[in-house]
Amino acid sequence: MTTFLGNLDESKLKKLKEKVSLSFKMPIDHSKDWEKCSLISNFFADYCVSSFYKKKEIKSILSTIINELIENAMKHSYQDQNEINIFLKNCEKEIIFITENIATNDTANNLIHTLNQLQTKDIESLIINRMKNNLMYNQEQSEIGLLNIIHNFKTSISAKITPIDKTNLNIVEIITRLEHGQ
Amino acid sequence: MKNNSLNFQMKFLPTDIISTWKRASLSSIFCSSLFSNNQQKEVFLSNVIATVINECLELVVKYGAKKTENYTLTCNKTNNITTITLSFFLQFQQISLLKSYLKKIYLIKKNNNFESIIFTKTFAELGYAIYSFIEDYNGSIKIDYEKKPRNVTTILKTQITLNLNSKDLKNDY
Amino acid sequence: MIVKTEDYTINAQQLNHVLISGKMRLPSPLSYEKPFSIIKNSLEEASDILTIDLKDLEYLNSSGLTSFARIIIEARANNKPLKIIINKSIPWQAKTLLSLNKLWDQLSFELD
Amino acid sequence: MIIKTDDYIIDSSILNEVSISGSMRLPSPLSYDQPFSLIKKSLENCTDTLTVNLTSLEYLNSSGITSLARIIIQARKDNKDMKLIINNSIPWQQKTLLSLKQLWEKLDIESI
Repeated sequence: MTTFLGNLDESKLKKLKEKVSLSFKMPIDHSKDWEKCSLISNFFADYCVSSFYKKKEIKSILSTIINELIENAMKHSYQDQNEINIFLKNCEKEIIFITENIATNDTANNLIHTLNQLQTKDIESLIINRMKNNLMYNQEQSEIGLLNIIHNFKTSISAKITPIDKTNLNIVEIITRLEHGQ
Repeated sequence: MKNNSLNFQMKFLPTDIISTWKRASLSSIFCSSLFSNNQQKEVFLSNVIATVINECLELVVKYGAKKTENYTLTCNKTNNITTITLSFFLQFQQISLLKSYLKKIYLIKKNNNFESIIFTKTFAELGYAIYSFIEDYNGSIKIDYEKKPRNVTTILKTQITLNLNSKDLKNDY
Repeated sequence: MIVKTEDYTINAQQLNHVLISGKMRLPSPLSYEKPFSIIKNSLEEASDILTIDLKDLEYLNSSGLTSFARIIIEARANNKPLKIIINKSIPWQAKTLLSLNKLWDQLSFELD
Repeated sequence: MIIKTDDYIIDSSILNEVSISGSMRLPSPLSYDQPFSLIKKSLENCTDTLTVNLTSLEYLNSSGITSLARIIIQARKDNKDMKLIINNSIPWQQKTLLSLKQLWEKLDIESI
């Protein structure tokens, strides 16, 4: 069954993806193509800000957000199906990013857990706790990427998780919306 | 050789590029940087790619018929062959014009006389781009379109496929 | 005279010398007319071979190349000698610019 | 010591001072161990407050922030004074780095 988290429904999501301002799709190998993350996020940011007035600041914010989203998608991609699809929709008052990747059930459940935590807890203390735990248990991943962008840039995040028949894999879509003043 | 392959697809709205012309150049440089990132030695290829993709984007923005539909640009590189596919909408009369123009340029290439294309009216700047692509980089160009047109103004989904062989891309100066 | 934008610079302050640097990718051959009028002026005023230095020009689109070719044809018509300095480590320059000598065999090149 | 790559520079050649500049987006906190060992060394060797200057650090991803947080926790444990200089025109620095104070209230942050 498809899981929806956050406040964006199916029809809205479909409409968003039909006509995107920009989208980019590529198989990305975690170990080999890491630098491409930064390259792609800077490009999306540049593309987006060329129509803005306060370019420098917005570029920095957008690049930071997209980079975390792509890193997140890349780290949580199932190794044999590592294509990542990134969508950008430039609306009048908000910028919407959607990242799409294939993930295992475990990974998808982790995401659901994180997003559910957001509803109830103070995000800042969640981040600080994760930082502390990270050192204590010497975790390999930082696990604060999504939390950080929600907390720092007043973005809202929703997600759609669609199981792929007869596998333990899912299509994970993360929808990030950022309001802007211009 | 998996290490040497690269494929990606980009979707965009031509209107977004019209409103901010720089986006064509920006996108081409981004695409080319994906190439150079893959292999240090491929600086030459990446510069050619930036040049070619920029021309593709400029073309669709200037002549593309449905500005509010998503256009796509696909790049596929396996070993030496790089294929760039551009999918967009064009009026049938422009497709025919482009096709006959292409034939003319192949002829000009044979006769080694390209002065005439510098001053043509339609697709003026494109002449040089195509000439350079087939002459300087030994590339090949194919134009396909779907379904039969009813009349000259029918808008058709069009595909331009560009092929480059990096063996032909040696910088010999 | 000197034209300077965020993307490119055209500098013709020196007699018999024009320098174009940066990236030039304007929308059409027409849109090159204004910035390239500086080259045309220099060509008219040249007292000797006019040198056009392109070695710091990273990109020029086909609209620009077309406009540039038109200037070369004009120089040929007026019999004004031209020399183009190109950067052999920039692939499109080495490939495409060198083929401009098909327009005029007296066009000279310097490879930097 | 100085580490210099295409993307970033970490310079700890001055006593009690480290500066990080450029763009750092390494794959995991683990991959920051090596470059950030310079900060750790400087922390061990410092004779006064260690100043970490981030004003020219354009980007740092969440893995990098996590690694920086680890160092701050380390400094707290060893009771070594630390000061971050951050750039108030780089949004993520303002947002993210200021909240690192929650890890250690004695962490000094100067925003310029």
